[in-house]
Amino acid sequence: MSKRKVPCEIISQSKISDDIFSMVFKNKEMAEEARPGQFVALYTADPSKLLPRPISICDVNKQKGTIRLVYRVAGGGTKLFSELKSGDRVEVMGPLGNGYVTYAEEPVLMGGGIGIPPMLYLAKSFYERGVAKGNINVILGFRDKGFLIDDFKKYATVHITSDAGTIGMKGNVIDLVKQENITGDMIYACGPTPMLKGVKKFAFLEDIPAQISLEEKMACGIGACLACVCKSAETDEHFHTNTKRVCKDGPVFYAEEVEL
Amino acid sequence: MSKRKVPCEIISQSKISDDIFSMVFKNKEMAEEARPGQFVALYTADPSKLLPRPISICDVNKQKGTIRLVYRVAGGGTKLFSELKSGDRVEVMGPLGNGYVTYAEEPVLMGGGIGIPPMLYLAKSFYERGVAKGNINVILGFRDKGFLIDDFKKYATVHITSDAGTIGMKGNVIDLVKQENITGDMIYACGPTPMLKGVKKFAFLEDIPAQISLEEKMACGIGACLACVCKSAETDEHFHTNTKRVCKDGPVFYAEEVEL
Amino acid sequence: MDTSVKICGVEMKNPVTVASGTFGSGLEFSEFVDISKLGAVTTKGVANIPWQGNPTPRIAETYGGMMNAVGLQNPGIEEFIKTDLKFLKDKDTKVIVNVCGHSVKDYVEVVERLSDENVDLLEINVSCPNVKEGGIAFGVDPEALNSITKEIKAKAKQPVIMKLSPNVTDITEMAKAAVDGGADALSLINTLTGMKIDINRRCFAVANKTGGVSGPAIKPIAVRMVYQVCHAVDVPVIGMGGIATAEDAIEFIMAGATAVSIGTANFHDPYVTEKVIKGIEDFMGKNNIETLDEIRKCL
Amino acid sequence: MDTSVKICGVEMKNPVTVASGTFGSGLEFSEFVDISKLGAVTTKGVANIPWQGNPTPRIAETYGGMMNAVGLQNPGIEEFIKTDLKFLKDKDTKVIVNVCGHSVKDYVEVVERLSDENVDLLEINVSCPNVKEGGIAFGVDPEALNSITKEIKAKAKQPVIMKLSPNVTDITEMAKAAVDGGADALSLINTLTGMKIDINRRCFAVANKTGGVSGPAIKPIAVRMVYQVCHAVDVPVIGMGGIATAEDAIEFIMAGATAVSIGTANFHDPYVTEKVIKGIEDFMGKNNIETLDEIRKCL
Ligand SMILES: Cc1cc2nc3c(=O)[nH]c(=O)nc-3n(C[C@H](O)[C@H](O)[C@H](O)COP(=O)(O)OP(=O)(O)OC[C@H]3O[C@@H](n4cnc5c(N)ncnc54)[C@H](O)[C@@H]3O)c2cc1C
Ligand SMILES: Cc1cc2nc3c(=O)[nH]c(=O)nc-3n(C[C@H](O)[C@H](O)[C@H](O)COP(=O)(O)OP(=O)(O)OC[C@H]3O[C@@H](n4cnc5c(N)ncnc54)[C@H](O)[C@@H]3O)c2cc1C
Ligand SMILES: Cc1cc2nc3c(=O)[nH]c(=O)nc-3n(C[C@H](O)[C@H](O)[C@H](O)COP(=O)(O)O)c2cc1C
Ligand SMILES: Cc1cc2nc3c(=O)[nH]c(=O)nc-3n(C[C@H](O)[C@H](O)[C@H](O)COP(=O)(O)O)c2cc1C
Ligand code: FES
Ligand code: FES
Repeated sequence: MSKRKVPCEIISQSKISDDIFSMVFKNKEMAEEARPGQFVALYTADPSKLLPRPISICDVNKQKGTIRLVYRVAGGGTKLFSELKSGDRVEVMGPLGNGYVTYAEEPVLMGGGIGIPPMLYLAKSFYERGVAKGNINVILGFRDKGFLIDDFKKYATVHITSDAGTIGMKGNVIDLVKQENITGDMIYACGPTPMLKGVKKFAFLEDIPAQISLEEKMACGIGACLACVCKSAETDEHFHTNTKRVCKDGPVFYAEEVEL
Repeated sequence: MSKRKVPCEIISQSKISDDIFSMVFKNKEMAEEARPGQFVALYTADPSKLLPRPISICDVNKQKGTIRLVYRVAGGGTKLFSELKSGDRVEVMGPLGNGYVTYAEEPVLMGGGIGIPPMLYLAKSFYERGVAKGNINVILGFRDKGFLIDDFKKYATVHITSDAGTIGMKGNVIDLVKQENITGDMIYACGPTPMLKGVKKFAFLEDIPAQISLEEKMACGIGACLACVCKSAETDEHFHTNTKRVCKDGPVFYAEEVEL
Repeated sequence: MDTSVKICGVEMKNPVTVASGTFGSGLEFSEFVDISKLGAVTTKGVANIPWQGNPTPRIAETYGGMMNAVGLQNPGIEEFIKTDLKFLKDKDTKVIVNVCGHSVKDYVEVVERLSDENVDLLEINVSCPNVKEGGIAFGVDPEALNSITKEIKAKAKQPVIMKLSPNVTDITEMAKAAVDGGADALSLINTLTGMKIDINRRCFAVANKTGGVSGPAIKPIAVRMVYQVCHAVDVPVIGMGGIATAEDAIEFIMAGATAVSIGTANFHDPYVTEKVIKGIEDFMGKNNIETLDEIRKCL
Repeated sequence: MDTSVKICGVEMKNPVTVASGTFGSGLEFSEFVDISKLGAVTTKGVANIPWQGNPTPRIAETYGGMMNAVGLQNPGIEEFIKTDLKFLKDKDTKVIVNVCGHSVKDYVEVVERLSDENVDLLEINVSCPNVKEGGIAFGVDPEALNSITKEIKAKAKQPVIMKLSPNVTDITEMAKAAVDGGADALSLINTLTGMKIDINRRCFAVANKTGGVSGPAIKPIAVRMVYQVCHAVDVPVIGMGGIATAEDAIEFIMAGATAVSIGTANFHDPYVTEKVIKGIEDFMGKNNIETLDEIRKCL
């Protein structure tokens, strides 16, 4: 597989919640290759903003050759993306990073906040492989308002929590997993660091393997600049340091591989 | 009159010759105020390019409240302007500078290259004031291909030269004026510095007053930064130096006011 | 909410002034903004006698900024008092006069001449290009800076702000030298020396060969130096270098600046000063900040 | 047309290399560009032993550029030889190894270890942040620079390029110190020290507080320094700082550079090196330039 960075046509763009947008762009090769947990790097059209914005792949339609992203307007770059309309073009590099390892038969997916989108393609991939909906548990943790919930219901058993209790159970994803006694043979998680810390601890105590997806500021996005490292539990065999590159070695790691 | 910088809607954009574009934008107040010889400052949408691009007013439609610009793609900024389409917006500040003093009854207008566009609004203003077409002589000097010629023919007697001889007389505007024995009570000129030097000398020898329009790199466009000065023949009464600001004291000067 | 700040006893109604040389004395920009809304107006550099400035082109655009070699063209102090200070007299804003010179004597002459004028603060530009005596040394040699500061302080009736050049290895050394010399406040940064070549014409983009780089492109360097200086000396600092938004201004204040100047951004948007003032108020409102002291030097 | 250039007897097929630390050793970028098309690959900095680097965030975007405080994370020279040099061995390009250290001894160890390896040139990074012995002094103190250059030259088998820091008052003084110490060539500029504050979180944007600013925003400063150095000393110079287009590269060559490095631009466009090489050829073709000597230092 050779990498690419190319202008891609935007097929659709819509606002799905406060500050949260869903964008679909077309690129046959990327769609073909994309695996759950991977991400793409988007470039703005503003020449004063040089660095790529990493965004997880939320969904893929291999037939149509399209990729869906769901992202929060967090700053100037995502603001610009949200203003693009269908027919416009956006520069995309990808797919990047390693995705989730998906051999589980009873997966437990946990997404928090803007860590929720990548869980969708993951849930779908289990479902399409034939895992029963009842065996795919998805726990979504929102701040207050929900999004993507109906999309998840197509593939999985969905459980909802929110910080404010405005939707689903009041509390966080771990609270819910405990309360509802949800279990499985692999945990998959993406969300803010405090949540991932909770997941790591829970997985350790319950003795369930967990794969978690990390975030870090990136410059190259492909493993060359060492901007985006996280602390690894063991010494990296090449770098001889306790670091791993989120963009290249991750963004998905086994929970025990990394320190949070 | 208070100044303004506002986004203006583009009414039309078209390519009228190699690398030369004609753009019409709408702004009632600017159109109302604009006088021949004045210019506007255009800002690109590219945040890495901060400075305004000064472009002369080529024509004005006071009824419709529109201003026409004709410009050459000279670099990155004008390239971006040329890509704008009707309906798009462009930030414009203006009108700026002092225009031509237009009391002449037998004006001789000389435009060279991309100095031609401002002559159009000037010719029109004489024509609309009632000066006979036969008394408005316009000499246009092109490199090779002509543009705007038909526009000028509506208001004036048009004479054409080109460096290559591909259109009109081979030679420059002064060659033509001499050969055709064109005379008048005021010369109005805009074009490259070598041409303006020729005009100044010719005007001096023929003892005809001349108003010439100068170009200089600008930062503020409104007289505050002293980027755009030209050498003045006499000491400026405020600056106590031999300089005048092209953006504020010009761009039009009497030939004897400035050194070229 | 109170946006006012104090520099050497002079109260500015808000922390926003303009960077010398980018705003004239406000006359031209007063067609766009109400200059009485500014915390202060900082005038273009003025010398004891008129200066011709450099040949053109004097400016060039650079990526995210610009380069200038205006060369401090100015009408001299007498005309400046007659015209510029007269224009500012009835404006409800403070007046900071930026002073330049070829020699210590030149600076002192201007400073003395301003003793009885309506001037609140003096800003001494010691990073002039083309200076004769002492040369650029004033701005990059701590000893020269220390001694010129002393000489100016000995004559100045108004508080003295020394404006520092960023073209130095250690900005804190310069800051200390100025403060040891008696500087009441510091302002920084002036422009970074740069060059641009027109590869098609094979010539320098500005006639002076080199010019000073300013604008958003240099902001991180300015923030770093303001932070370093504010943590090294104990006088008020006016921060500048690439400020174009209220967020930028607040970044300088958090780095330790008491007030901020807006320069190059005026060329991109003549309304920018008012927008920044408004934006600072909005930020304070949204974050329940009563006075800027609460966030100054907060990290 | 001949785009080749010579640095200390080493012929590069074209003047384009990459800036240390932005390209790894080429492995990752080889999925985008054919690295055999580069005049040379300049590797990331390598020390005698593995370095952990700085905590994250290590980078932040700035207007028209970026700031980094990676802290020279590297696997140490042994692993570097095993992996990076092995990868480069069969590539049809020259290899410039960037060397960093905490002390003179560290540098010398690396340089000696590389004696018999497939390395064409050594580039010595003397502007490391967080250096123990000598500190940042290597990069900003002419005497320290002179003496470390001598010590490295005494042991180096390959020609030595000293890489200069731009955070100095007088870059020519540094250049002369390095050349007096025996430097065979110079490269510049390294990053300008900057700072960015996240005003909403009230924290520094990079964990290290300060970082090095790079990218198009700093180009005018880099061009100025390259011009000054090329007119002050008589060794080949590799110019860098914000190069993103062929026009930028040619600007550095006209300023006097023999070769150029592309850094930050790789992050914006992983294909940029090939585009610049192609663009230089186009420019030479259009302007009937036979060799780059014709335009080098042409003004
Ligand atoms: C592997 C990965 C996957 C991600 N997936 C998603 C997703 O699916 N949906 C979503 O909304 N967000 C996602 N993010 C976060 C997203 O990258 C940032 O919100 C985005 O880069 C912000 O850009 P901005 O220009 O709007 O903000 P600004 O703050 O203006 O950005 C300035 C710079 O900081 C970087 N940056 C800012 N925030 C982050 C962050 N949280 N992580 C990494 N870099 C950051 C930007 O890329 C840019 O270089 C992901 C991040 C990573 C690392
Ligand atoms: C009073 C005045 C009126 C003008 N009227 C016209 C006109 O009607 N039609 C037309 O085609 N051109 C006109 N010009 C020239 C026009 O301003 C430049 O061609 C344009 O600014 C180039 O911008 P760019 O971004 O394409 O080029 P770049 O070279 O990329 O511009 C870089 C910087 O240099 C400045 N610059 C470049 N060339 C010139 C120039 N010749 N004069 C002033 N600044 C320049 C730009 O404004 C910008 O700040 C006029 C110039 C002046 C001063
Ligand atoms: C066109 C121009 C003229 C300037 N003239 C002066 C001056 O007369 N005196 C001075 O101390 N600084 C002068 N400066 C420097 C600015 O005051 C300011 O220090 C610098 O531009 C950085 O701020 P900015 O990035 O906001 O422009 C000038 C800057 C520009 C761009
Ligand atoms: C992420 C990053 C890492 C860098 N690492 C090194 C390094 O290891 N050694 C070094 O000498 N310079 C290093 N530099 C500096 C670059 O080599 C170069 O001098 C500087 O970035 C200016 O060039 P640019 O503007 O093209 O990036 C690094 C720069 C960046 C952006
Ligand atoms: S972003 Fe460059 S190594 Fe990950
Ligand atoms: S451009 Fe500022 S004075 Fe003319």
